[in-house]
This record gives sequence, C-alpha cells and structure tokens, in this order.
Amino acid sequence: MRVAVHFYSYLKETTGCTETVETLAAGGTIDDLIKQLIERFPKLGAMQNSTLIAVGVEYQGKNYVLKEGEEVSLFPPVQGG
Amino acid sequence: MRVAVHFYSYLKETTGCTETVETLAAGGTIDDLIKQLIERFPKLGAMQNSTLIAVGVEYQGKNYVLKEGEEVSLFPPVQGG
Amino acid sequence: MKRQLTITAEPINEPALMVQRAMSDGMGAVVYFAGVVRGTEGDAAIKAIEYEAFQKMAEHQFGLLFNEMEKRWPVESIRVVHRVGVVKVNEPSLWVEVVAPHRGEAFEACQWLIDEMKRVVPIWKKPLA
Amino acid sequence: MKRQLTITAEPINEPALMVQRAMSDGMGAVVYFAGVVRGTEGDAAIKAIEYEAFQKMAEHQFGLLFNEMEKRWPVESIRVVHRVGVVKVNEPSLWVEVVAPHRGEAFEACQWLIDEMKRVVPIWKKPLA
Repeated sequence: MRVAVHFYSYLKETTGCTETVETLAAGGTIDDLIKQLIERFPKLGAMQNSTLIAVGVEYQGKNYVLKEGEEVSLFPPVQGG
Repeated sequence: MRVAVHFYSYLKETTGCTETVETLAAGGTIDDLIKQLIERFPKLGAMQNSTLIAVGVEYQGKNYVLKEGEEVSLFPPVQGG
Repeated sequence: MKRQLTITAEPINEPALMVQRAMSDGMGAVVYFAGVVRGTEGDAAIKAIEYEAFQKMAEHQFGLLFNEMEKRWPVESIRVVHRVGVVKVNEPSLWVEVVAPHRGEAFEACQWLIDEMKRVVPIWKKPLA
Repeated sequence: MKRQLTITAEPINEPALMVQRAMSDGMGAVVYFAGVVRGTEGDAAIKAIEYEAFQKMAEHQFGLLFNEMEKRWPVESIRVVHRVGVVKVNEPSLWVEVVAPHRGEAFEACQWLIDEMKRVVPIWKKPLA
C-alpha cells in the first residue's frame, strides 16, 4: 500500500523534502514507516524521539496500523503563540 | 480635639449621616472614637467587627492615636470590580 | 513601570484604550480583563449596579498596589479603569490591562491586582432593581 | 458555547475584534490575551517570527480543545486568532478572548487553552534575524 508523508517545520530542512510517498506492506504500522523513512533520510533518526506523528488530523502512536491512501504528517514539537 | 468622621456605603444609611465631627480628649484613639460614635449611632454597634477604618487615605487599627483635625472614614468591606 | 488609573463616571471605551496601548520590543504578553455587570445579584434580577468610591483613598490604595506589583513582577505597564455611578447590566465596570515580557507573569500580576483591589480599594456597590 | 477561530496571514485587528464581542446578561468576565512577538529569541535580536501551521489539523485540534473547554467551564464564548506567515516584532501573533460568568473560570479557561494549544496545535515558529 502507499501512504503520503508530509514534513513540517525544520523536518523539511532535515529531510530536504516537504512530502513523499512510501510503499509499505499491508498491515504496516507507523513504526514500520518511520524505519523506512530513516533509511531514506538518515538525519531523521536523531530526531525520532521528539518527532510528533499525525494521521490525517489526529495524533497517532507508533503502533497505529496504516491503511492505503492515508496521509501521515511528521513534525517537531509545536510552538504556537 | 476635634476629628471629622465620614461614612461610606451602607454605613450612611445605618447612621443616617454622611459626615460628623466628634470631640475627643487629647490622646484619644480610634477605639475611643468608635465607642463615642456607637453611643450616638447605636446601630453602628452591630457592624463594629466588619467596619473598616481609615485615617486620611491609610487603613488604621483601633489603637491608632488620633490628632486634632484628622479625617476618619468608616466603611463596610470593599467590593470593587 | 507605566501606570494609568482612571476612576470615572464615563463609560469605559475599550477600543480607545486599546489603541492607546504602548509596549516596548521586550514585551511579549498583554493580559486584559473586563468585569461586566451581570443581570442578577444573588437570585434577584437587577438592572444596574451603582458604584461609590472614596476616590482619594482609592487612588492612594491603587498606587500602593502598583508599587507592590512593580516589586513582584517585571510589568512594563498597568492600566486600570473603574467606573463609579450607575453602570448598567452588560456594561464593564472594571478594566485592567497588564503588559509584561511573558504570559505567566502577566496573568499572575493581573489576577493578583484584582484580588487585592477587592480587598483594599474603597469602592462599594449597590444593586439597582 | 460560541466559538470563533481564525488562522490568518492578516494582522490581528484588536479594536475590530473587540467591537464584535457579544455577551449575554449572565456574563460577568472577559479575559483577553495577546501574545506579541518580542525583539529577542534566546539571546539573539530578531526582527520577526515566521509562523507555519498545518492548518487543517490546527483547526481540528483547536476544535477538540474547545470541546474540552466547554465541558470544564461555563464559557459562553471563545474567540482565537493566530497569525501565520511573518509577524514583526511588537505585533501580536496570538489573540484569545474568553467570556464567562465569573472571573476565576474565565482566567482559568484562558490559561488552560493557551497551555494546551502550545502542546497540541501544529503551529511552529522560526525567528528571522
């Protein structure tokens, strides 16, 4: 299955990318996706623990099972205001 | 000595008076003044414990020694805002 | 610390007060409170509240509170307006604005001032039915 | 509870927002916060902050916070404006207004919303020198 991945804030500079599409095996989780992304963008690895993850407009944890066509967003801690 | 006494808020209704002048012996305290006022305005007695007392623009306690010409104000708990 | 205190029988003009706000580049937080007359006092419906102030003492006591505020928090500006006379339901009787570098201290100073004001500033209210 | 959320690249027009305020006769407290861009970030002087939002998610997350606020406090109206794009020093980037019956709950709800916003609403800043 394919999922779209969006990067925000300085993760755009870290990856040099605003969005990408990843192909995962059926039943793949966010954890699987992150591992694949770190292979492609090694600098993401160092930020793994502070990176927030959303699917659509909801926060999700690493065990979330992705579905075909979902939109995943990765971003650093938020700092509005 | 003579001191002016001003009443505020519902103490004006309690006493039927906005201001009065009291004559006290030299060295008289606020406590002495209050006792004299309660003789003249007996209803003040019941409110004694909640009544706030200022001399000029400062709060003072009952042991404050009054001086000729001072302005004393008596009022209920404040409720601004 | 810039201080501005107005005890007035005139309506509080919030947009005008807002436009007069001045703050330096080091300031990051404005906290603003408006206390508005509600339509009930206890269980009874009311039309207005009449505020009475011992004005000279109220000004002095606010001044003491401003001194204390300045010692406690890095507030750059405090502005207070309090109505006297008849204030109708839905109109503000009190307006307070605090400008400080950070949010936490601005909220703290603003709430402290209102609490202390209600303890020491000689202003009284009388509900009008 | 009346809700109004604006995430915008336009300057925040405080007097206009003020004039649009509506509150019923049961409401006694308006608490208002403006977060303003300061001239320093850490130790460095800056000229502006550029705000980036994941807008659709920011709107959704604000909505969840408003739901929670409504459960916790008797707030009649919450209005929030957040700038995106470049906000110059001395300009507000965030404006929050809470209307509630009493002061305590209005202050509490306003501070809670700002704290939570800084935890969950996807908006980021980048200082510009």
